[in-house]
Amino acid sequence: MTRITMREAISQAMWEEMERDPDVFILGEEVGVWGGSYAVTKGFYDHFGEKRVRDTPISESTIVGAAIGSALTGLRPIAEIMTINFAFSAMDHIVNQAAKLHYMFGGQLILPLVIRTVGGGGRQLGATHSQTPDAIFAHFPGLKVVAPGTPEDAKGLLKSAIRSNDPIFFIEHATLYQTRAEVPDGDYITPIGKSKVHREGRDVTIVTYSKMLETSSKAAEQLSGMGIEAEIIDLRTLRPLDMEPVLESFRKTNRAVIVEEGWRSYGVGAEVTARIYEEAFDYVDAPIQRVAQKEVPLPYNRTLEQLALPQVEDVVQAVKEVL
Amino acid sequence: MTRITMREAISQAMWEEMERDPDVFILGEEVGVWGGSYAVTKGFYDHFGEKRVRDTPISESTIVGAAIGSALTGLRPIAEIMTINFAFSAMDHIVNQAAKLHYMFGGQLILPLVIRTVGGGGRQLGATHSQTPDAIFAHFPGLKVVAPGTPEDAKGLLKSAIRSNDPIFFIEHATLYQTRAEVPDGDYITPIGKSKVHREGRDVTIVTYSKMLETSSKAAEQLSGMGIEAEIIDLRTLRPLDMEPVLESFRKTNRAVIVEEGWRSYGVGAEVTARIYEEAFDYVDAPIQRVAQKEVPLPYNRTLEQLALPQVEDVVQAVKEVL
Amino acid sequence: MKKEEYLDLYYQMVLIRRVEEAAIPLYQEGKIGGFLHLYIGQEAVSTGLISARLPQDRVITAYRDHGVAINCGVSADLVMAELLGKATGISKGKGGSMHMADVEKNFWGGHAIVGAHLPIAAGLALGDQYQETDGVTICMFGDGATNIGYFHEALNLSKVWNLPVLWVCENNQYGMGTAVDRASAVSDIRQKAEGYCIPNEVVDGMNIMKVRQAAERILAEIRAGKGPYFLEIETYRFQGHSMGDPERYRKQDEVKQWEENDPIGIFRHYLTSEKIASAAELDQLDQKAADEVKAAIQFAENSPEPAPEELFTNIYVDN
Amino acid sequence: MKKEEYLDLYYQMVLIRRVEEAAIPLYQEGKIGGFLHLYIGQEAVSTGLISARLPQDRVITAYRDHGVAINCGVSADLVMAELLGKATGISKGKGGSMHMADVEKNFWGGHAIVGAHLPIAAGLALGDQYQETDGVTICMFGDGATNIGYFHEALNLSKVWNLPVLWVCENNQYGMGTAVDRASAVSDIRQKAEGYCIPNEVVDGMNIMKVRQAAERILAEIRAGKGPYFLEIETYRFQGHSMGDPERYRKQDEVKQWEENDPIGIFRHYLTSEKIASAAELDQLDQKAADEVKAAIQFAENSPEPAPEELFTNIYVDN
Ligand SMILES: Cc1ncc(C[n+]2csc(CCOP(=O)(O)OP(=O)(O)O)c2C)c(N)n1
Ligand SMILES: Cc1ncc(C[n+]2csc(CCOP(=O)(O)OP(=O)(O)O)c2C)c(N)n1
Ligand SMILES: [Mg+2]
Ligand SMILES: [Mg+2]
Repeated sequence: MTRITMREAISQAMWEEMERDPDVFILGEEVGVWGGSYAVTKGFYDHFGEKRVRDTPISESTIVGAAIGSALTGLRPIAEIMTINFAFSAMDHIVNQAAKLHYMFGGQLILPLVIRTVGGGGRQLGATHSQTPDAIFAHFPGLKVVAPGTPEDAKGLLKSAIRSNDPIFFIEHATLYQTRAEVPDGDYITPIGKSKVHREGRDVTIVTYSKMLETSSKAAEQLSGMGIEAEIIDLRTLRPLDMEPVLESFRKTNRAVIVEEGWRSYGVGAEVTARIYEEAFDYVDAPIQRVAQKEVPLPYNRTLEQLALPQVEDVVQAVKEVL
Repeated sequence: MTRITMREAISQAMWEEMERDPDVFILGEEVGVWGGSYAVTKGFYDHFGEKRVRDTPISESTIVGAAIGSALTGLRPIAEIMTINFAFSAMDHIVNQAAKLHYMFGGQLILPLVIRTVGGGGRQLGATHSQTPDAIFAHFPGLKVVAPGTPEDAKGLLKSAIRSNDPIFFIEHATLYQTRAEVPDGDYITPIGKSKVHREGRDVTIVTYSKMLETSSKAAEQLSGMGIEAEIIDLRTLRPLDMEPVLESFRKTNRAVIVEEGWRSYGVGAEVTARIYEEAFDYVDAPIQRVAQKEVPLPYNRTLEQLALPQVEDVVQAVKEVL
Repeated sequence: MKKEEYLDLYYQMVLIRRVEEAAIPLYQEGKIGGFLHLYIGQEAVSTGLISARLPQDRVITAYRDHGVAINCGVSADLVMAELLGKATGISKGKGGSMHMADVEKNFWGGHAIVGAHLPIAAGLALGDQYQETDGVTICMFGDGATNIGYFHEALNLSKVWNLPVLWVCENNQYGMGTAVDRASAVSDIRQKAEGYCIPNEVVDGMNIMKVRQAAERILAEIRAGKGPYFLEIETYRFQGHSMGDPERYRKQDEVKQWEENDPIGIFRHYLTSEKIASAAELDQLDQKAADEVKAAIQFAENSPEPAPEELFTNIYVDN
Repeated sequence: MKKEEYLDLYYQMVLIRRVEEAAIPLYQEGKIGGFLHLYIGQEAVSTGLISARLPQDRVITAYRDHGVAINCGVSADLVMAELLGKATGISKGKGGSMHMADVEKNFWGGHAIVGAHLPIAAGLALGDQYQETDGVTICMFGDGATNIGYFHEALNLSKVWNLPVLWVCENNQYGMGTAVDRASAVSDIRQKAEGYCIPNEVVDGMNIMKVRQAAERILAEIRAGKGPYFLEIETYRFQGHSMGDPERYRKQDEVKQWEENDPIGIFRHYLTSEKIASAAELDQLDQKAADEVKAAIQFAENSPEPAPEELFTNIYVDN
């Protein structure tokens, strides 16, 4: 095991897969000469050359569209959409093309395609640049949506995604890039579509993913100090959504809090909540709580922004309410 | 009261508002000379002229963008996006611009804007042309999302929308245009953001909207024959979501089925389900059921398509399960 | 060109025409559902173009795709079965009229979101460039499609990356009911290519030989590494935009005038007047096409519906 | 132009420069958050342009908007307060650096999604056309923005509808780290306008008088009903794309060369050599600008944070 940052983990995943398979290449804005606007592809351009690390015009639809087309020819593109906020500018190609071509042509078209992007608020970027709209991408069958919360998972899941033959929407979080943790040495992959117990506990089940895994973990530490042991389930993949570890935990704790960074209404928490009730109704001891972003376009001012974003205390509070 | 179709109701709403206010105008593909691809604006071009009924190029982003801009100058544009499937091609302008400009500039920018569009499956149009992704638009604070299920509501809600100073995403349903029902005579408006009891009943609460109101009503008739009286709540607006009538009904029936045409995961039913549990936990007598579309890109073949779409029998079945 | 080649071109055009004429009553009977966009009047375009391609050249088009499918080598049987939504259809009944593809024939669909396939076409061409094949991607789209942003982004990228792609605008004068100059800043669509420094020309799409010759020449240039090329092809659709078009936007006179320039009639005249084929030979081909279509309908009607389990296949490759 | 006008132009440019220079340490201290895109080097562009507008002319731009705001008449106080996220900021602290607007001053923002404001600008111009005012919309954007589909759709619509809009591309040679010709099929951005039959020209953006004169002439033409116009303005940003740009994509030599063409220096030289103003007069203005910025920082620092309730205001107009 080696301790590395999330940024390094993601970078390593791509580097290793590009070394392994000459059909893997990267395209996107500022991925080359600049080294990635979040420095994730730093050094790639010099090492792999401009054929495999392709700076594109500011043309989100065509970044995804060209990735789709080249994937159809058997290549394995990694398309970077600089932030998830710009994915709306490629929405049709993501949800109407990538998600549907395989099915619509009776299985003939195969798209081994990864769309990497980064979401999240908390950096005072204002309403258009701070979103966590993960749920809306997860609404579309045909797409797989992955959102890792740890360096280990980020690396393993991204490697899985690159090797997968399905279109995968891979969401990173801007404020996690510096997060450091142990990562297995050597080549490993983490299966897509599997939730995971991140922390064991007996009193309450916290279901979360991505950045909120960190927030929830901090809350769990605080709670532990109060004698409350929270079990944390990291969804890791939003579609297909693996409820098994969630249900298993819930059947034990009978109480759950769902924590997401995005807006509450029509968000991830709604789906997880509904499924727990559907699949473990007899185990419910208290109303399941959701912790989520306040339903406003995220403001620039730091205090207001932090008020809108889910905080450790919100998680602690919600846990107390379900107990 | 007069019996008219949904198409006529929507058409009348626009016609009357255009007569009433010279600042109201329509722009979109084929709204003019053609008369609307669903014939909703038939006769408008001849009557109001090309200044107020504006055919546009195939440029979805710019249809919405230009509507936003003209709204900022004080006009009241009704932008038609031919179908909701093409709204993905205007996604940024809908969720990143229309939904945010008012907030982001501290309330300075005002957007009296209606985006009319039409969704729904069941016409064998294939995966890219048959979607009901209403929930994803409802995820964004700053936008209001309206989806009427009856001619009366369609007319009253559209008139409200045109008079409103907020950006409104107004979703019609392609297979409802021929639906005929009584509509009040003369000018009336129906408030946005209010759910409504569509049918009274004591045994179970069915929560639904748009096309599924029709499906649910048929189910209720069947159930009535079996001695089961379903109360149907029509959401009518997805954001802001008015839970009051839902909760009131639920506190009486203690059982609920949520019926939507779109995909189940991260859909409307998830949100409504989560809220009922959150706000009426003590009244729950049985697990709330969701009826929704099978999670596949909708196929062309009629039999497969119908298998994927929620049917009357699915609603009946779900109601039986909650009883 | 050898005589058989001429006859083959003629046959393809007639076959497309007959397939679509047969589709009309099937649509009216409700055996074909959804939208049905006919190519009648435009057959010379795709027949001419695609006949000039090499097997490694990819073809991609919009929803007006029956003819293109047939030109790419998809049999009338499989086209008809897809129209009827049968399991034997080229897209297993899942795609329908607008979504036919045959990867083995290097035909990449049939795309129903206007202009959205242009970025995909750029990607196909990138695939060939990356893999150092000498394949060219032929991407067809309508005049209306040149107004959407996808067009702009794809053309720009193709030039910046010098991609081997032939952009083909089928200017049939209308996007649905909107005449070109009511929707486009320039009426000569090829002028748009100037904004990307992409070489371009316009060709008469009612004359298959002209299309064919232009395509041969241009494909060779692209294959030689000269980068993207833009071809505007002037044509006309004799039928409405799709079934049930009220056609309020054009005069019957105009339609008649264009119909007198029927691409099949023009080619037939060319073949006979140039003594390449006799009227009798062509009549025989007409008959053969009629028979093939009859057989195709029978094949389609007798084919099974997709099994209900098919609803859940092909969502993902990896499970 | 009267002397005061010249001096005013000079003052505006210097004020913008000083405001942004003052913002750098405030950013480094963490008092300004988010992204901060400086306009340093480009001041002649918006100062020249906007000084030529009439009050009924609307202005809209991208995220590099501090200078534009000031040219539109927003005070340094309100710009600085917005940068610091204060309740007194021009957008009440909700917008930040990228999202400033002042509707009273006919300044419509500050837009951070590249190119997305171009369709909105078309709509602003449509509003004026519809209401039969003689206002013109001035829409500014970068070279990089000309590659996104929004650009294409907006330009096309503006020509089809003959909208009163002046499209202004500030070609500062890079979109983030990507040089124009690595992202755009044409290096002369103005050539793109040819694809829409929109009259166009290029002007030197380091020379405010040239910008000003071109803008005056063109605005009058548009106002007279001649429809959209495309102006490419050659300029350069002296700072990185935003704070923290590693600037691996350009050589320091190149930056230096451009810096020698400082638009403020050039204008200063012009004013003194043409004897329009003395060095002492200009020094006085420099001092005045420095004072105004100092006061603005004080105003901003002393201003209150938005009240917590502000989080929930301005989501909707009607409740
Ligand atoms: C993005 C998008 N907008 C609108 C439509 C609806 N639509 C289908 S075909 C069409 C007209 C296209 O015209 P053109 O590109 O000229 O092709 P033609 O039908 O003439 O072959 C329109 C508006 C669509 N399918 N996709
Ligand atoms: C749709 C979209 N894609 C990407 C970005 C990220 N981004 C912000 S500025 C920028 C470069 C824009 O360059 P240009 O238009 O030349 O303007 P300049 O910064 O040079 O003034 C990019 C890629 C964005 N904000 N929006
Ligand atoms: Mg056309
Ligand atoms: Mg630039």
